[in-house]
Amino acid sequence: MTTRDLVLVALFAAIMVVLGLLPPITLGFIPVPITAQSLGPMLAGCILGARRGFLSMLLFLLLVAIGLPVLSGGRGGFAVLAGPTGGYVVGWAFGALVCGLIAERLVREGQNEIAQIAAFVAAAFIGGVVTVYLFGLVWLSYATGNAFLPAVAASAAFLPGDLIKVGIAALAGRAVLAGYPLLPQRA
Amino acid sequence: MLNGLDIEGNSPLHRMPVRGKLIVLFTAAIGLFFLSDLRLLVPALGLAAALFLSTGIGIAEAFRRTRFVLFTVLLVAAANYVFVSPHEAVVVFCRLSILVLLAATITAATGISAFMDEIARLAAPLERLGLVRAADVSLAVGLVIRFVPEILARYHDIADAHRARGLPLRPLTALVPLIILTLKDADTIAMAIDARGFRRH
Amino acid sequence: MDIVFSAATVRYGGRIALHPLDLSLTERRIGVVGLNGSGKTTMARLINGLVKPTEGTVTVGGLDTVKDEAAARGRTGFIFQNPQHQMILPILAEDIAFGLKNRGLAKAEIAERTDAVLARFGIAHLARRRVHEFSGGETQLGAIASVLVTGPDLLILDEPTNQLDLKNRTLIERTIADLPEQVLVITHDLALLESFDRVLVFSEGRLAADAPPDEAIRTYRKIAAC
Amino acid sequence: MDIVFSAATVRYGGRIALHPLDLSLTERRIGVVGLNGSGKTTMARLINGLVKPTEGTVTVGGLDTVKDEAAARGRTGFIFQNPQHQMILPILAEDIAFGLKNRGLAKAEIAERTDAVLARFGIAHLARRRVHEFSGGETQLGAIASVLVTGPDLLILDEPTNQLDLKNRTLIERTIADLPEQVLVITHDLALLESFDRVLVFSEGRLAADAPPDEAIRTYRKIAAC
Ligand SMILES: Nc1ncnc2c1ncn2[C@@H]1O[C@H](COP(=O)(O)OP(=O)(O)OP(=O)(O)O)[C@@H](O)[C@H]1O
Ligand SMILES: Nc1ncnc2c1ncn2[C@@H]1O[C@H](COP(=O)(O)OP(=O)(O)OP(=O)(O)O)[C@@H](O)[C@H]1O
Ligand SMILES: O=C(O)CCCC[C@@H]1SC[C@@H]2NC(=O)N[C@@H]21
Ligand SMILES: [Mg+2]
Ligand SMILES: [Mg+2]
Repeated sequence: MTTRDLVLVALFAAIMVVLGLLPPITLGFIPVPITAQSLGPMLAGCILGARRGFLSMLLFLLLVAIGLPVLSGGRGGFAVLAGPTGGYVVGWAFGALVCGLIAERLVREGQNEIAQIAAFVAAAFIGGVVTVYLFGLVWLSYATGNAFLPAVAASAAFLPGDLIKVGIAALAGRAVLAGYPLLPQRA
Repeated sequence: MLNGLDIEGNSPLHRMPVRGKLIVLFTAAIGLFFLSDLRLLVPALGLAAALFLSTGIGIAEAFRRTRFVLFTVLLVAAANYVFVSPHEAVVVFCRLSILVLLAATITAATGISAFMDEIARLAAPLERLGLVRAADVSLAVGLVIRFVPEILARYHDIADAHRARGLPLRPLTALVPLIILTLKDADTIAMAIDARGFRRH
Repeated sequence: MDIVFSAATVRYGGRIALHPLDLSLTERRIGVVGLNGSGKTTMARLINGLVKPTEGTVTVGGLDTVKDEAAARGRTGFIFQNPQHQMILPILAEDIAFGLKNRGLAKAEIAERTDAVLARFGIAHLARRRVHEFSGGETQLGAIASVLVTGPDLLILDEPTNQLDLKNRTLIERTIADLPEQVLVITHDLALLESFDRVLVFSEGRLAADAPPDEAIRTYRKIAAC
Repeated sequence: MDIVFSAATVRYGGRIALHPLDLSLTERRIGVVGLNGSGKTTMARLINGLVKPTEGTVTVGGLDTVKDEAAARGRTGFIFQNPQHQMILPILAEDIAFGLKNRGLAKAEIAERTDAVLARFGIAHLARRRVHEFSGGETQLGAIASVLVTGPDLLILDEPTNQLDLKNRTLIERTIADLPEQVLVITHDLALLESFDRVLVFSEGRLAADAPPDEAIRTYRKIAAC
């Protein structure tokens, strides 16, 4: 890993910390808040690509684990990872990985703007939403002893917000690609 | 919160080894999870506040550092008040506030380099397995702590740039320049790390 | 345009950065010098309302920078000490157009004005380039273009020749000399001020001198020698 | 220490930033001037291996900056064009100590050396302060301390007086004059070079002059006037 990679990984972990300064919105019917932080893995995947994006979220997980209050609402520590939302937090790392893998394969620097944005939307949705929900819901149903289905239905409440985040990540991904390209590209 | 800024001092908390402090925090985090008796939680909250102040931080600075998080804790408590019960609201408030105060206490009583040494020690077994370089992990953690205020400072620069040109500040039009400016800073910092030989190759 | 400070004071936290300042500026070419941290940037930011006076008032062309904030700001353009931080969009032409788009201009007019300002500063070839790859001189010119395109009456430049070589420095010097707009320049580059109408010297948050260039620069040298 | 360039060439992407350079530097005080983008920073970065020659070689005290990268880098210290970004940790004393820790020194020795370097530059009072709150002059001094503490034989300064007032500029000038180490300074501040042993002038990626200060500055002025 080059020093530049190391620094970029740290930067996106720091971006997660900053996103965590925005207060979460708690919902009554599911013990999982709406949080700006789920934008982080999408940004990391779209801008840094799979490897560095994944590592940046792992680094963030480490910060959570050593008890720094870096999750929204000033939470942190192993208790959160073991709690009902732990699956989502771990899912962020794999979400960034999947998002990056897709973006690296679909996005080309020479493409027109619309095609780039569409590719980033696909990457951010499959990585940042589908993958994250998968990890999150499996752990949530296990941890809370709920049946799987009600949790799936309840998580529809996150969709509007997360779709907006997909849009933001895609626009940011394409703007950074134009202004300061970093995304590795694979055939 | 994560200014990474310890308060200079020599209180018992400052002298306590980092590992000990982290163990206390983990234990508290797990223990509080099972605790919902207000006769214990309320005094514990008082104790946490006292510990925080014992770092010599001063009331004003203590409030400045925690007010934002405490506000969100209040929001979480309010939601519990509405959706669950007043009792649960107070419990949640105490539980989260204690954790916030303990975490803030550790931040205030522990220098970044002490943190990084400890992380390097924790990562050493992984290094022996060839998975990561321990020194890189601790450097990365130090960098995160360095970047948070840097990102906030860049955000202020961008907000100023918008205002100076009479443009409305929209989250998206702020986000992109924010990322690009911090990426540029990151590149310079990467070069500085190499120039100063911070990583052994 | 009249810039009037009436007992304008600035505190950051508790510390005072600018002691009560009374001043009326009408000249076309105004210079500001002083040691690092003496309050120059703070004073300039008061003029376009980026900093609000803790006490007192500042008016620009009769408009109060607090009460008529938006209108007052529309009349001043500001080039930051580090202009890289003031480019908002990554491509120069997009950045220039962005300022106009928000004023509700039609597409055709935006394009026309963007082209005109790029031509005016001889940087049409930079239009589609990434601003973060620009050299120091290119960044300065790009920032000036992106600010002047919106038609302010007063331009404030905070240390515009900092990282520039002799050639780009001369270019900026000439550009400033040729601007029809009123200009206020903060600088450590004393030669830049020689042809100015009026030079203010700041020291520890106070106005230490207010005179023609020669005399002001003499005072500044004395302060710096302590 | 001998710095030797042998047909060293640098390309970024396809564009050439430094044409094949042959040069041997042994003087104690070396200056570098040239227009923006003429390759000064690139040339300096070759010396401590931050930039690798696309063709040719660079050696420092006999060590190749590519093959013996770490060893060669250990002998040169570099102060960036914007030193604020080279402070890696937020507290000055921690930043200085961190550079030593990675060299595997014992705790007591780290503390001792940190204190000594802070005292050497008269900035012991800044030890526990946050580096991003430093003024321009303080940042420069802090950066110099954090680099010299590791004991390099050669110090490279990239435009060290950029944002400084007359007073801080003089302070840095004196600090440089008093350093026992070999020094290479890139600058647009021509007065800084007057007492130097040798001055290199770059133009469009080539060495345009290599002479004592007076003559070099004359050449530079001619290039800048075109
Ligand atoms: N946002 C801020 N918060 C706190 N203090 C500030 C802030 N901005 C400036 N200061 C302080 O106010 C004083 C004046 O700062 P200012 O930037 O106006 O100085 P300046 O004359 O422009 O200096 P320089 O030549 O270094 O640019 C300094 O002591 C500075 O540290
Ligand atoms: N990382 C890079 N990628 C691409 N081009 C670069 C890079 N770094 C420098 N360049 C280009 O190489 C040329 C030489 O740059 P360099 O930074 O060496 O100039 P300089 O003489 O230090 O200029 P200044 O006085 O503005 O600091 C310039 O045209 C610059 O745009
Ligand atoms: O802070 C935590 O404890 C983790 C919260 C996880 C929230 C999940 S992430 C995907 C989905 N989108 C949201 O806005 N919230 C949930
Ligand atoms: Mg200033
Ligand atoms: Mg340079």
